[in-house]
Amino acid sequence: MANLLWLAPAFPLLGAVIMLLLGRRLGDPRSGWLATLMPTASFIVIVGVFADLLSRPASERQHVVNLFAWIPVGSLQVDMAILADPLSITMALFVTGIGSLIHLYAIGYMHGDPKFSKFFLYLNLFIFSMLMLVLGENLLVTFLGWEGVGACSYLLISFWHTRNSAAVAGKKAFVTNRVGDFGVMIAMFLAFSALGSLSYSSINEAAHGGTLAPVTATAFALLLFLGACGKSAQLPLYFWLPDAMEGPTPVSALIHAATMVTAGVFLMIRIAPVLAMSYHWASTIIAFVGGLTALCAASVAVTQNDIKKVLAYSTVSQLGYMFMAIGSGAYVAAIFLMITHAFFKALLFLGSGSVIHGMNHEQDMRRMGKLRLVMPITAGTFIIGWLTIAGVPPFSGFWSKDEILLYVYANNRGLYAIGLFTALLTAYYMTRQVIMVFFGEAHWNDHSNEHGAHGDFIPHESPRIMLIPLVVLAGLSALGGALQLPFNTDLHFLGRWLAPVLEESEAMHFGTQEYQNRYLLLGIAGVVALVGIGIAVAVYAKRVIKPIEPRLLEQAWYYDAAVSRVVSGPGATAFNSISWVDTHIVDGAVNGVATLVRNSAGVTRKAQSGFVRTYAAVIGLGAVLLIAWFAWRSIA
Amino acid sequence: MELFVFVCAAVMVIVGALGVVVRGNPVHAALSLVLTLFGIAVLFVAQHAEFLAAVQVIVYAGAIVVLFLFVVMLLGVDRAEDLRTDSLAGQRPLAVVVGLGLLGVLVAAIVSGTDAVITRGTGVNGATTDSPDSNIVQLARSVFADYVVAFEVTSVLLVVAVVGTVLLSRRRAADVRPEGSRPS
Amino acid sequence: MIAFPILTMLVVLPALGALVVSLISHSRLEWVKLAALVTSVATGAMSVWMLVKFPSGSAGFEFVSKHSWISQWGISWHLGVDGISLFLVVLTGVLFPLVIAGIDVHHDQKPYLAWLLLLEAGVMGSFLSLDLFLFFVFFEIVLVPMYFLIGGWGYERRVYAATKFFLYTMAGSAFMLVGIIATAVLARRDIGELTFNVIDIAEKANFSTTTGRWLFVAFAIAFAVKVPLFPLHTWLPDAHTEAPTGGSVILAAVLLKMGTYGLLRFGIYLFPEASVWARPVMYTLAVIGILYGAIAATMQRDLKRLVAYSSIAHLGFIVLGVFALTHQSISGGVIQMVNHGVSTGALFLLVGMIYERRHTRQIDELRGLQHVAPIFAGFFMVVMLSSIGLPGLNGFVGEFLILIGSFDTARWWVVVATTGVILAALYLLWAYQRVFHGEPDEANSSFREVSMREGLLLSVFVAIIVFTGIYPKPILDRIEPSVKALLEHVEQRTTYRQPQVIGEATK
Amino acid sequence: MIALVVQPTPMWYLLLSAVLFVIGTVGVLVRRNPLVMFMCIELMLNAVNLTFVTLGRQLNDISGQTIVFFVLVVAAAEVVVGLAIIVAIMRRRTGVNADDLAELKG
Amino acid sequence: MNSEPIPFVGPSIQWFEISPMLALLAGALLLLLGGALTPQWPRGWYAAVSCVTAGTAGVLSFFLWGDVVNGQPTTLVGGAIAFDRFALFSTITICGSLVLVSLITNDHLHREGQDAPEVYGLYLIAAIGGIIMVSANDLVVLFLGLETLSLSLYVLAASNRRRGESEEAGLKYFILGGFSSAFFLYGVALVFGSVGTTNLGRIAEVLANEQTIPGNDALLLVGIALLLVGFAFKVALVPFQMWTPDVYQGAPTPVTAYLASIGKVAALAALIRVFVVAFPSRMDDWRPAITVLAVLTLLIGSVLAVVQTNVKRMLAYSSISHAGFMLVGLEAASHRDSLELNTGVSASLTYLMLYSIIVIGTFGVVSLVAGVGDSATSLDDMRGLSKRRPVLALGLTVLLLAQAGVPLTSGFVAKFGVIQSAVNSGSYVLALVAMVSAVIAAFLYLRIMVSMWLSAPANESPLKIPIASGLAIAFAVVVTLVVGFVPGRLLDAVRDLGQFVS
Repeated sequence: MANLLWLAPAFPLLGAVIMLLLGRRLGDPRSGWLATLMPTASFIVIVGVFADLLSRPASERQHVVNLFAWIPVGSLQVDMAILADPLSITMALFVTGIGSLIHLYAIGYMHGDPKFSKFFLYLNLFIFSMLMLVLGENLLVTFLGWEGVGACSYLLISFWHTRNSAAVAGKKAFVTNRVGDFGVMIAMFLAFSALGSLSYSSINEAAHGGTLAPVTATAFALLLFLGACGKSAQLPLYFWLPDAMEGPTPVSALIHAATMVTAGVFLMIRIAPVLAMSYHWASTIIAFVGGLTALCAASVAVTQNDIKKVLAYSTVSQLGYMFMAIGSGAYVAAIFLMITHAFFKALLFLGSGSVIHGMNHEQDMRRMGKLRLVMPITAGTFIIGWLTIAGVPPFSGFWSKDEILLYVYANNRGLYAIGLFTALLTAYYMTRQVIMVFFGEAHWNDHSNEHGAHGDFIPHESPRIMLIPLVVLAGLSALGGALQLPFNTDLHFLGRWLAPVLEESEAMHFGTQEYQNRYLLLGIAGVVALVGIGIAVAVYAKRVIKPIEPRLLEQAWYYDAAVSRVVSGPGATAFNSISWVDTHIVDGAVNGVATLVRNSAGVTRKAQSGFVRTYAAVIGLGAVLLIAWFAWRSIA
Repeated sequence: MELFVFVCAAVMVIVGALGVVVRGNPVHAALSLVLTLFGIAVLFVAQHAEFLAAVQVIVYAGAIVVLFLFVVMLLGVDRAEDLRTDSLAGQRPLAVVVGLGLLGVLVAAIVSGTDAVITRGTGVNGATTDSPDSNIVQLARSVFADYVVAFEVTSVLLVVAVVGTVLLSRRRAADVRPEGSRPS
Repeated sequence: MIAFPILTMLVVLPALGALVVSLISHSRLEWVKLAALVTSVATGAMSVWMLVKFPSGSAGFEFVSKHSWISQWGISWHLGVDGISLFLVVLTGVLFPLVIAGIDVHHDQKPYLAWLLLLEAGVMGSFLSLDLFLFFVFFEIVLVPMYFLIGGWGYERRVYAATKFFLYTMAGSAFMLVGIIATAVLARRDIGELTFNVIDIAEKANFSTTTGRWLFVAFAIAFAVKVPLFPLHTWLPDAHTEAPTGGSVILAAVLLKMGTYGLLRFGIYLFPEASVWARPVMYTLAVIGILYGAIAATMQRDLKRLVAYSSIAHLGFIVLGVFALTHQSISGGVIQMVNHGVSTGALFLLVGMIYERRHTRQIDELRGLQHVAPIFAGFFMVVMLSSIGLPGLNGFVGEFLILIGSFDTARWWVVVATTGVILAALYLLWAYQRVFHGEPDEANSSFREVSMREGLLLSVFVAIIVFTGIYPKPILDRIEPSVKALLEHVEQRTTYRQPQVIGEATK
Repeated sequence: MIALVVQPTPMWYLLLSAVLFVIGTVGVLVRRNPLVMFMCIELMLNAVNLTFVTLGRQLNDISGQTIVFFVLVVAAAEVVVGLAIIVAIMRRRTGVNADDLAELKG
Repeated sequence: MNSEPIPFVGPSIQWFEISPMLALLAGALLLLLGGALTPQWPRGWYAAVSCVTAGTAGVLSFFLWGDVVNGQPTTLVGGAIAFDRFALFSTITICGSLVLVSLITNDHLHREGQDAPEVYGLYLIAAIGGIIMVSANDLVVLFLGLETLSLSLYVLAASNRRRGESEEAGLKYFILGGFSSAFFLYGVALVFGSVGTTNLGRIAEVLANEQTIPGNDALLLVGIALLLVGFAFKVALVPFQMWTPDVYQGAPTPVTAYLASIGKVAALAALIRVFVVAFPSRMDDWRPAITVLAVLTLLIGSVLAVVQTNVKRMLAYSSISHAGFMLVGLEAASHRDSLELNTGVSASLTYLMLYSIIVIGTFGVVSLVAGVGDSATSLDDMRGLSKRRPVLALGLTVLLLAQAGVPLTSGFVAKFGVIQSAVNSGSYVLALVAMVSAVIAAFLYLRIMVSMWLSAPANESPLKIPIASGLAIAFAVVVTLVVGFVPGRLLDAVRDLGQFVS
């Protein structure tokens, strides 16, 4: 079965090709259905492979499908090979699974859009790239997917490119990612020059076998982390993600919440052994970057009014959590959160999408409220998602977040504090959002004249096709915690499943003192969540406390502004000056030579006065000089 | 004795030459040229080149200068040219530089080199002074033996002179003649 | 060596075609077109056939044809193809028919086609010749048709651009001519006779260090102008911008490669020691070119100029790879020559189409083209992504090989050069956004979608782009042996050794 | 008296001719009337003639004189041609001098 | 008369060996006498006679060439005339050029309505002068040949009486020419004085057999300098070139062609012969001078050419820089090594030959464009030639590219040879300077091409090509291309031009 793994990426690719060739002919819903079929098919394939792997003993749960030699030159032998092991399969499972759901949802959401089929073309292409990314057997194949998803996200963010903001956001996303890719590429070069290979197996073996010098390992890990920062929107490269919300909501759900943005996390986990090999401060850096990102993003989310912006920042902060976990050696936990996050964040985005859809593309939460009455299912599922992300037991978010906090606690108390506070904020702003959208009183018609819907406009529930995914995802987010329950190691399903890949690198804590008082930590986490919710309720529902929404946070710490100021200010000046140099100095020199020739000619030709006596004089002069030279030779 | 001759002739030559250069009126210039030519002729005689002296006088003084004068008269360009100033800026200084420079190098070369001539000169051809033949006979031998080609070429040269003059002094009518029609 | 002198035909046929074209009377323009098309297609077909026949894995020169030409100077009509020149020849052979078929000029089609064919002959010759003199002849001959193509069918400042191109390149080759002669003359001592045969000189002659370096410099200047290498690049933007579309395509696709090819074939092959010695300079210039070209491109207002500057950046990569002297980097350089030819050629084609429709190349006069011409935009997008170096498209393969290969020999240069990848994304995407995104104003709303012919033309390019990106192995297999041989040649004659990968064992 | 003891050496003649030559050169440079410039050229030729004769005598070589003989012919021919040209021009524009003929320049 | 006169024995004259000159002389006399005694001949007959004569002379020298190649170089008529490959090659060049020039002259004279036997007569006589110069083995003979050539050229330059420029050119050329030949003659005198003979071979012997004492050489070297001045003037080397542009522009276009081809060949060949044959022992003294002159000539020639607006003037300057190239060959020959001497001399002479053919063709086109009155020679008059007469434009393009030294033209072969000889003798700098100047000069050819091809026609009137000129131009173009493609034969022929008689 595992040999058929190649079918998994093949299906979406096929779908993309079909879309490209006769997408228009297929037309509105049909192309959508076809497109939805593809990821579903690959999902089935993956499940098959999953079963196959399960059926094997843990040590042999690894299968490489070598498609063909991709770039073979001398000692560099890069194959187009994909790898089935617990990690990649886990990723592939939820990528395809959620992917299919979102495709389904999109059929409804994108209904009537002139570029309907093109949208699904991009989506399928994305699924393909994402699968290449997670299934890749070597860095280069992963990089192929890595860049592929980047391109797709670019295409999808700027899908409604006639909106200038969308176009700009797309470009921004791509270029920012490129900065990260710089790191990835250098990392690849480093790997090749150190190990002569790019395949994960040899890299990780080298890490285990100690043939990899710690310094190299550190450099390698940090370079990849730079790439991860780009893809997974971590400081300092996070600012593209909020803008990415310009894309259609399904895109935000699929790419900028569930799958693509977690690629960075995945990559770090892929090379976990190397990270383990490298100096300890490398991990610390990663952990702190994650922590800070989580904190900042959460703090910003507190003040946002755009329903999707809030979710975007929360995504950033959740990703920060994951990196915090990685930095603390909690790889399983990171994956755990990644999965649950995929569930609930997709849920939330789709929910918000449903809201937006129902509100005729209104995204400002201040014009919502009371929607639970008109769109009950959306509201219900959204609330589940809210509880999950807020970390309310027994929803999955609680367990995953808690496991991370456990490791972080063991790793570094300061980080733990940050983590807790972030959790508090998370609960707070999510509650705020839920209240503003679904409770309180309705502001649907406040100066709604700005956009089409005039008079007393009633939002409507979305079509069933959009609601089904919501329900499914709600279920998953509610129960996802079951994958890894902390009570005893038998319940660590995920952990055991991933063990073949990760156990050497995992920072084991069973039996340690922190592990002993894990229940205490559990309690704290739960309390913090509830506190956060409580405050929010007090502020936005009961209005007993005045909301604090400082401009600083609304503007996201002015970070984005500062960056663009630098780019358009000194950056542009520098570039301009260089191109000025090109035209005026480098090329100026060239034309200068020409002018020089002309001018010197102009001067010289003055002697060519036309007066025969001048000519005679010059001849005489020349004669004198010649004779003088010869006379001198005769004497010397 | 030869000294005396040399000095007189040299004076004639120099004076005449200067005259050519400084006398504004072409006619006077031509006459001073005659003076120089005579001086040269004298110097020829002083160096046992009697035949050349004769030719010098006849050809140059007799023919060439007369030709000059004839042209001057023909064209009526005997107006004196004003030599106090030179219309071309910097021409005079340039001339001085060239003149002095040339003089300098030539004199230097001659002074330092003449002895070499003596060391080298071991009468390649028949001797001039202590030869049985008279100057003219030796000349004839040389012309028709060693320099017969040159001699023939001079004849061509003269043809050129003639033809050239003919070509240049064609009736100007020929120039305005329309294409194709036959010349007069 | 096979009976049929295919290489000679590759050179002669286009020349004959040019002759025929120029002889057909003005009244029969369609015949003119036909004749041009036939000859170019035939040439292309032959080049492809040669590619098919080319024994993969052969390191030496194939299909060699050698006839004494000017025996007095030891000059012979000596053609041969190896892995390094193979794909450049094929590229030339394939590109010209496409250009002839795909792009029409509006006046004087006859001379235009004649010059174009003559150009093809010249380019073929310079890629094929194994005789220094012969190479120089073709190298120079190319200038004439290109001069007339730019000057005769170009845009506003065409005469300036054409003259600049001609003189600049000629100035470069002035040095090379002296270099070539000196090489032959000095090699005579070792070889015993005066010969311009590249192989003999490379194998038998051993120049003293200083001599070798001087000669190398003489060659390098000429090629640096042709490549073009910073700071000798300024003829390129003008020439590219003012040239007619077909001209720019050819210029970018094949003419520039004559420089990098020359560096490889004559610079490194003839003067290994000198090229090892010159590496730091070459690296630096190449890297400067990469960043500088990219930055300058970012700031261009003229779309065509932008593409031109991007060429400077791309060729910087190639030079870097060529001089990094590792298996991967040189192979990457060679394949990148082809890739750049395809993708930049396609870009110029697209820009030309834009100009055809809108009669402007100013970026700020173009808006929202994707809205009115999505297919056109799609083509542009693919080509652009390949030029950005997206994995899975051809641009990436070359760049990646170059960089990964150079990492050991030119580590920090590579690190800097890699930032060029970011910049590439910057300037191209920015331009794309400004030109294709947004709401089209009325001037642009009438923008015509690609016609059938244009579509076919572009699909060929896209096909090559995608194929090379996904499955470059067949190409690499043919390039590799020659590169290997070249590197062995270098290592035999110098103290330079290729870096050995430590981790080889673990693999 | 001195005249009888001191003999003029060839060098004297050579120097004299050199001076003559230089005078001729300067003349060409300073005179504007083509005829006179031409006379100055004749001066130069004569200077050369003198040199020839002197050197020929010095070398006991008659050919010195022979050459002068040819030079005379050359001079004559030159004069004829030269005067023809001058006449041709003067006919067209009377009293023109060398400086007036400067249409061709640059 | 104190004794018996010694019986006179004249030198033996090898009539057949000097037959080319005799043929030309005969032709000249036929033209002059016939022309003078009979009424105007029908159109083209004068030219025909001149062509036939020149052709005959050329053919004769071809026969002689065979003798020389098989035998040893000798001297004729008492050592006055050299009979070697060098002389014959130049003779052939001169005769060939003469044919071409006569052809283009024919049409020119008919346009001007000035068809006259004297012109052709002077052509032939001047050619005799040229041949004498290139084969003279004696300074005096050389001087007389030079005067013959020059005097004819003075007259020819002034011969178009309709154009004031023509007369001005004539006068300038005449005065400066006389001036410079005075210098030359002085040089002859000093050399004669310091060596005791004017025969090149003997000079070489004398100088070779005695080691030089410092200071002793003064007269000799100054003599050489003065000779160089005279030659430099005739060849138009900077700074003795100043007459060239004016005369080239002023003279009737065919005469300009004559100046640029035969005039240059004669002067430069003579220069090479004199210096290489007579003064090899003083190479170290005159090589630097030659180098400096070459550099100046190359650079100033091409630089000044760039800014001109009159085509004839442009070509004048370009001919100057070409002269520089030829000097590079001489410089290469001035290194003590027979091989280099050979290659250098051969290169220069080959260059001369190929250049003369190219330049005659070029001026042929120019004179056609110049039209009646020989006046339309400005750059603007060339505009749109490609429209008026594409064939002509194409031909001119080929010739210009050849002058620019583009491969597959004879011009490239010529340049290549010269540069090769320079590199052979290790004068890389000079080679580089030459190439650079070639690049600068290329700009001017491009300018002409631009106005021919890329600018709108000044006047649309289609240009008709007369047969004679057409022939000449076609021949020039064909030779340019053929030599460019297969120079082998030529290179075989010129291999040993450096084997002088001595």
